[in-house]
Amino acid sequence: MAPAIELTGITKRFPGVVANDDIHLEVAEGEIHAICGENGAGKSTLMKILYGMQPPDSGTIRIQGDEVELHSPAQAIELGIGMVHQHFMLADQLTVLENVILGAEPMRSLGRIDFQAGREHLDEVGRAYGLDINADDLVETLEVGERQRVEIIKVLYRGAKILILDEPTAVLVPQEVDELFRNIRELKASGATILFIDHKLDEVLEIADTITVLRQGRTVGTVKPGEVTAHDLAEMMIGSELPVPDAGASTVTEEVALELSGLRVAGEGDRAVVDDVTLSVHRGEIVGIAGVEGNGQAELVNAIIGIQDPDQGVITLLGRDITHVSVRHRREMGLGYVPQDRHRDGLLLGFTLWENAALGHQTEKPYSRGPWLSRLGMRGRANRIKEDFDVRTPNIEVSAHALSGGNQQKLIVGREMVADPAVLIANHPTRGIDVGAQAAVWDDIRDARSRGLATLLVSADLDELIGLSDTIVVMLRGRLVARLDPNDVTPRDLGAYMTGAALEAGAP
Amino acid sequence: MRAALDRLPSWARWMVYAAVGVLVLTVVQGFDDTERLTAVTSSQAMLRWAVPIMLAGLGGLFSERAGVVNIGLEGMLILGTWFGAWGAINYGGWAGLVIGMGGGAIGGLIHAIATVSFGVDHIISGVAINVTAPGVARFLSSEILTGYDGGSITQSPRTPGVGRFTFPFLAGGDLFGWDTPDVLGWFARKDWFFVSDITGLVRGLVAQVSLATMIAFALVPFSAWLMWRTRFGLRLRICGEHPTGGETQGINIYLYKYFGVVISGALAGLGGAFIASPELSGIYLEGQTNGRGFIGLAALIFGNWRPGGIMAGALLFGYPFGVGLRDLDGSASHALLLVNTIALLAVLAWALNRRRRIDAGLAAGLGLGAAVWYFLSTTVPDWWIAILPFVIVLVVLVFFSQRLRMPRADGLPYRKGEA
Amino acid sequence: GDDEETETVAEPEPAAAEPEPDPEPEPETTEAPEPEPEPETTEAPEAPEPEMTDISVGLVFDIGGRGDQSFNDSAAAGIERAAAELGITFTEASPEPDGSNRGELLQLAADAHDIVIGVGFLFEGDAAAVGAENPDTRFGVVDSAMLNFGADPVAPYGENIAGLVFAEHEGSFLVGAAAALKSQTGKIGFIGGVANVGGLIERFEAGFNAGARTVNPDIEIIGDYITEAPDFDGFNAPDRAKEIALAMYEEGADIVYHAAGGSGAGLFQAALEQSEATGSKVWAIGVDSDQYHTADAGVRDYILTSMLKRVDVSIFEMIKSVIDGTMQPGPTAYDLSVDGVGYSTSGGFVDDIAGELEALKAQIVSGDIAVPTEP
Amino acid sequence: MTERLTHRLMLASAAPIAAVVIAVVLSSIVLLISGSNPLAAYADMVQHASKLETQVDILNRATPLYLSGVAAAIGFRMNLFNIGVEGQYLLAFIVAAHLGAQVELPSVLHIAFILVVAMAVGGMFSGAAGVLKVTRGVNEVISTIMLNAVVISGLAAWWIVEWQAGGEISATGGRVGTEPIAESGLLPDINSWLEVFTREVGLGKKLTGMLVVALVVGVVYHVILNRTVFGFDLRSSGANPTASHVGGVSPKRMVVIAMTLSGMVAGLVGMTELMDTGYYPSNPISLLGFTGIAVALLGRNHPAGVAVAALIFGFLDVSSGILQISGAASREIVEIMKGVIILTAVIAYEVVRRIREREEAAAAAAAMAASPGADA
Ligand SMILES: Nc1ncnc2c1ncn2[C@@H]1O[C@H](COP(=O)(O)OP(=O)(O)OP(=O)(O)O)[C@@H](O)[C@H]1O
Ligand SMILES: Nc1ncnc2c1ncn2[C@@H]1O[C@H](COP(=O)(O)OP(=O)(O)OP(=O)(O)O)[C@@H](O)[C@H]1O
Ligand SMILES: [Mg+2]
Ligand SMILES: [Mg+2]
Repeated sequence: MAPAIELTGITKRFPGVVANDDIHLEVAEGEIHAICGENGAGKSTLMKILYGMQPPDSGTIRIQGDEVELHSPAQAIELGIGMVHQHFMLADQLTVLENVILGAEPMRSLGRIDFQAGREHLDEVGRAYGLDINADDLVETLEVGERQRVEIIKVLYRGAKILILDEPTAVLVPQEVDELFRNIRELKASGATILFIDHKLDEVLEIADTITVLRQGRTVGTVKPGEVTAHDLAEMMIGSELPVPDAGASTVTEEVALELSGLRVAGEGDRAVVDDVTLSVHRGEIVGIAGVEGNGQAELVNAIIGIQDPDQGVITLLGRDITHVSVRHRREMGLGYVPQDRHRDGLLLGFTLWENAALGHQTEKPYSRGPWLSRLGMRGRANRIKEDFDVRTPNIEVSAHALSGGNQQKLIVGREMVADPAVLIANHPTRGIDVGAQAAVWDDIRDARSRGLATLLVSADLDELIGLSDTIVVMLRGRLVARLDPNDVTPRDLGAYMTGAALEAGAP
Repeated sequence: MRAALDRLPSWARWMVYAAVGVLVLTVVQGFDDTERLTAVTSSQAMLRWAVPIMLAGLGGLFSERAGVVNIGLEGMLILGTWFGAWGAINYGGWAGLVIGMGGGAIGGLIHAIATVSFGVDHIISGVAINVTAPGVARFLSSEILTGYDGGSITQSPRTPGVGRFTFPFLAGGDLFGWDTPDVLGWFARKDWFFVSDITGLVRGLVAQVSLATMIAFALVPFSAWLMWRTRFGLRLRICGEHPTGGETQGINIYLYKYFGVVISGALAGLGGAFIASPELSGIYLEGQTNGRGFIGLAALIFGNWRPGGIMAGALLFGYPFGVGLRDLDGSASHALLLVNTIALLAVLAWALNRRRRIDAGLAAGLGLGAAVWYFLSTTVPDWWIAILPFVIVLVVLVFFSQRLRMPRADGLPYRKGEA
Repeated sequence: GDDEETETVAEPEPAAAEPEPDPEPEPETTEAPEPEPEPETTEAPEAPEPEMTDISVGLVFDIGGRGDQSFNDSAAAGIERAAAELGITFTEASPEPDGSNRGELLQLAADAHDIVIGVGFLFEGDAAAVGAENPDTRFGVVDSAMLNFGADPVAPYGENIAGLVFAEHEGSFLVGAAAALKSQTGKIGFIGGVANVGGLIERFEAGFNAGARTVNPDIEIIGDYITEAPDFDGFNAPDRAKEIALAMYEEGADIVYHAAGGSGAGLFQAALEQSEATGSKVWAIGVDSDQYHTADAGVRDYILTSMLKRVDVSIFEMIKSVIDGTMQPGPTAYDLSVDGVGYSTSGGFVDDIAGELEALKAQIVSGDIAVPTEP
Repeated sequence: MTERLTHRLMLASAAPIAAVVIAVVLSSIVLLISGSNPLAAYADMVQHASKLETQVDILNRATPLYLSGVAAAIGFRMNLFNIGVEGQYLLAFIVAAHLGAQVELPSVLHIAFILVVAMAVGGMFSGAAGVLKVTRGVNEVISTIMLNAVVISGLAAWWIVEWQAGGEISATGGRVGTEPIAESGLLPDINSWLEVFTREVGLGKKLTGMLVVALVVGVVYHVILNRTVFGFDLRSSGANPTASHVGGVSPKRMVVIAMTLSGMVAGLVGMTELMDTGYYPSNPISLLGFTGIAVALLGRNHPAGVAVAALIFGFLDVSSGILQISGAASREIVEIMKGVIILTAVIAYEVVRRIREREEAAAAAAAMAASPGADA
């Protein structure tokens, strides 16, 4: 029998990068085929090519043995290929049903959509695969896990036989991952072929029938999970050992740098999204906050950095009440911030690197003197950040969007670190960046910690949390529900706390 | 009462609100000894003046629902007036409307090419169209209209219009040659408090209505139907909400954006043709759009990117426009001050009910101002009526802007394959 | 305190006649900027006969330009007549829509022509300035006295600058009288284009009202303006004129007079629609040109008469006076006595009252009736 | 390095040059279709513009357009669309004219007083739209459109009647408008400055002193924007309000400030006319606000770019006169050229921007590849 998918000699260049370089890939009918590779290895690009979103520069695609040329996702869908993207592709202001049927609308006369038929079919699909979702909810009201389900239903709705899942576990907690894996196995049982992208190796080993590893756009090899260890895979991926976050010896001091007491932040309709949070971070300490996304971490961070007003409670920075102090003032007092979404919160993409290097510190020396900017100072600092934090760029005159994500992140971390803050809020500091950059960021945080930096680390990467933190607190529905010692907690335990399972079970 | 209202379908709820509004108008006009506020002719004038604004707003709707901000509506309206007049003069009233749409659609197409294909900033492209359209219209006039008897570089000969229609029974229109009874007219002539007023107003909406007006108003539910019931509408909306999401589901986003923007131009063009039709001007005259494209944009935002809202916004502009022009002795304009006061009192009640202190304060202040002015004067200056529609919309937006939601991806650049 | 001005306008001589021939900046020829030396001889050719002269005229319309079917078209008619009868050549221009380059156009026209005429009082300031710079060119400005009221005593802006002013109130008086005489309902209307433009449009209203009241003291007159300065849309808004006119007709007015430029088309349309809708005929009165002829054929039958403002005559006469060497600096008034204003009889709708109108006209000319200029 | 510089310069100038070339080609086609000789028309335009007196006209025309363009540009830099420059300058114009006529001051103070009043009025009126935006969420496009109407059909119409009492009113000769400002309040022309470099300016043309003010505004705009912390705040907040907010810049504050500054510059637009005539007429030069938006866009909100755009518009406007007088072409061609230039310019800018972005990305990636391995 012909393989479900056969890619030969796929090459794809972007300005300055070869994202895919002569890639060969064979996926057998009915298998779960995992694709691993570090950030920027070209996984998504390859999948987009297979899905018709981007034309390859060269190479051929065979589906069920037939050579095809894909110019649009519509063609791929026609061939029974469905893709769940790395980022949610859902319109918030539309209903689940509208999102799902889009592009495959059941029709009545006069171009009308047969919503009833769509709803029935959606429910049917949901029941068949155990994906429970209300068709008429607005997507904006859904939680992350539910959105993920909608994405999968979208694909199944069109009867896709070949499913591409691009890092579906990135935003899920372990329990949700289990749920997802159950779904995937069911899909496989019903005859679907699944391409599964992930770089969490234990997950890959758990679910995959076959694993293909990409590195810098090239296929490194194809292996069976039984034949390799996570260690082997890691080596294949990056050519050396996978770095692990490790805090090293404790440097925690007695001196409190950041203190929150009784903090409450109201969300829509006066509901508390951050509820009575009391927490202190000492100099030299890294406090990790674990939690499923949407449990108030974002609002907590916003309140600390000053872009959202708490309606109760006090925030103290280095002994001074900053609850109602402006963002700028807080920053001048020594509050550093690495945002989770660097494009939205961290950078001015169209601006030069040296302008970006000053963002958030433009009132401080050497970036400015009084009301005047100092271009010399800005450029000097930017060059220093470039050197010290290994930002790979031809020069500091290019605009920020020319950099890869990892380098952008290094720039941001560097910018915050050179300002020598007393407290750093690191919000998912390594999200979506490659291993090299990840290791560099970890090193930077550790170094600063040893110099007395107090860090509040919010992360979805549980290994990162456990590896870096001196203390971990778990946030659930706006409250801090547990305080754990990273030395004796596993990601799985942590997941249980995050979902509330551990609390219900009456665990410690 | 509140619960009862909430149980009604939204169209019925709006009917109730409208009836309450008419009741207020009826009561208030008594104080100023005028009948203009609820005259049949007032509602007819309101319709006439609302149509181009509404069409421009609907045009904006199609464009912005497809994610393209259309500040070029004014220019498309101008093209519509020229082509509409030219078409009507040469081929008759109906052709005028169609050709006017075509003229506007050309403007839309240019906007689409610039914004969708070339990724030009939407505002910039729109402004460019606004700058270019008058020049093109003038050039065409100098090349073509000057050759017509009665035409010139700035104006055309008189344009023919399309027919009118009177609804049978409601307003006594013909039904297959049978002269039906004029039910609303009968009530309206009775001089019964409120009943006659509301029937009069409603009769104005159904008697001697231009077919073009009827088409324009039919476009409101049609747009809503198209937008929320059809495949075309769903695909159009995804362009404004999450185009890359649509792309991944096999939708040709560029194509639908083009559709949206070209339809937008066509609707604005229809609005322009309407202005040049005998319903309003009866000729093409340079400068006659008078900024209605921008007002349409205001109606679009006011209407929260929904057809019904746009219609409400257009009527809210159209009513004071029409009544103000017809108000020869200024009595109605003066009475409108009291209407404004009452409306602000209603806002005050709403704000107090919701415990919105700032809104309440604002409403009280503005209401008090209007009341003081009303009671200390007997007439209002002409300029006040000229700006009243704008003031009303501004005030409404001051209170209700926060509840507006524009399409998520409206105005954002989109390029295929960059997901 | 406009009374004195009114007089200034009505009598062609007074202030204008006495001023001493003083401050003429002697052609102390600077250097470059004059392109062709304009020989004095060209301007005062001895032959007043309609021979081919080589006089050229630059006619600068106001915004909108030729083709408004009233004011500007009347000016165009004048220049064409001058071309036909006096053999002059001419070019035309009109300013940017924002009105920014009137002065430049006058200057350009002065560079190329012997006579420059600005159509509209908005040219007043620029014509005074450009006129002073081009003493060898003759300037005429329609609707402005071209008197420097800032000077003491009041004097023309220059020997080479003429103002062509009209007694619109007198013409309006006659159409007002016609309206009152013809009205069946005892109610008539007036629509002004833009209020507060220095009282210009108000003069039409004043004359119209006075004329109507003179023949029928009980007449009811509804007056309204479309916009107020600085919103000049009122001259360009047939839709609004139509709405106002319809309201007036519905109020019972059966004759409506407009002084609203391009917006007048809306009035005619309203007259047509109202007549057709109600079956009883209502009338419109045109302005400036004989709109029976300039307006669309379809509405012709509703134009009772038009207040004629003979811009064409004034322009023709002005050019002729230059050729004759008799040009008067300062204002030349075109009033009833010289048929500078009047009413049209096209269509024959006012033939039955021609006698009364002519009698009124005679009284105005003789001074028995003084027509006010302010409503 | 020089090679890179020339390359950058070429890229930077490619767009405007392409725009002008395309506009000329398209206009030529239109002219040919309408039976005129494009070469003759262009020759007339260029020849006319080469005269000193015409150049004065162009500068006089460009000055208010430049101010209006800068006013719009300040908004654009903050992603704000101040469509209300039109209303703001007319309001500032009438108020400054009125108050300026009420005071007697030594010349320098008098002029300063008038300019300050104009800026204050424009700034407050525009700032109000900013306040409505940040406190009530009213879209500034809508609010400024509404406020335009309020000014033009409302306040100005009201005040011109109230305030013209001091001036003479007559349709046939007297002044129409506000009471004239005393000589001491009028900015003298700067012909003598020009004449240092050229010859005497003839035909009574006066180069407006507001040109100096406009230049100062341009320089201040550039310096504030590019050389001060505040300018950095403004630009960053416009480019990415959330990142900028996180970086300590309050977006709401910036909106109000930017709208106010925009309005202050807008307030100066009408001063070119006021400083020349000394009063607010019933027909002030209008539409400058709307044209300013186009000028800002063509000039890419850059102080020098806006100046070039204003000069292009000034040149085209002034050309409309000579085309009519010489009869070489209909003046509508000028309007068409304006539109085409803007459309082609924005498209060309976009194309160039993409090319530049791609080149930068390629360079950055090359730097990545050049450095030793991606793995740390
Ligand atoms: N549209 C694009 N334009 C330019 N470069 C691109 C584009 N898409 C991807 N790239 C580049 O191609 C390379 C491969 O990217 P790709 O997204 O395929 O990586 P990936 O393996 O999916 O990484 P991740 O784990 O971060 O999702 C990266 O260097 C990326 O910057
Ligand atoms: N000629 C131009 N046309 C359009 N945009 C320009 C032009 N020159 C610069 N810009 C843009 O305007 C912004 C500000 O430019 P500016 O020239 O003020 O900065 P700069 O080059 O850093 O300053 P300086 O020239 O003083 O060193 C930049 O984003 C730039 O891309
Ligand atoms: Mg990826
Ligand atoms: Mg009125």
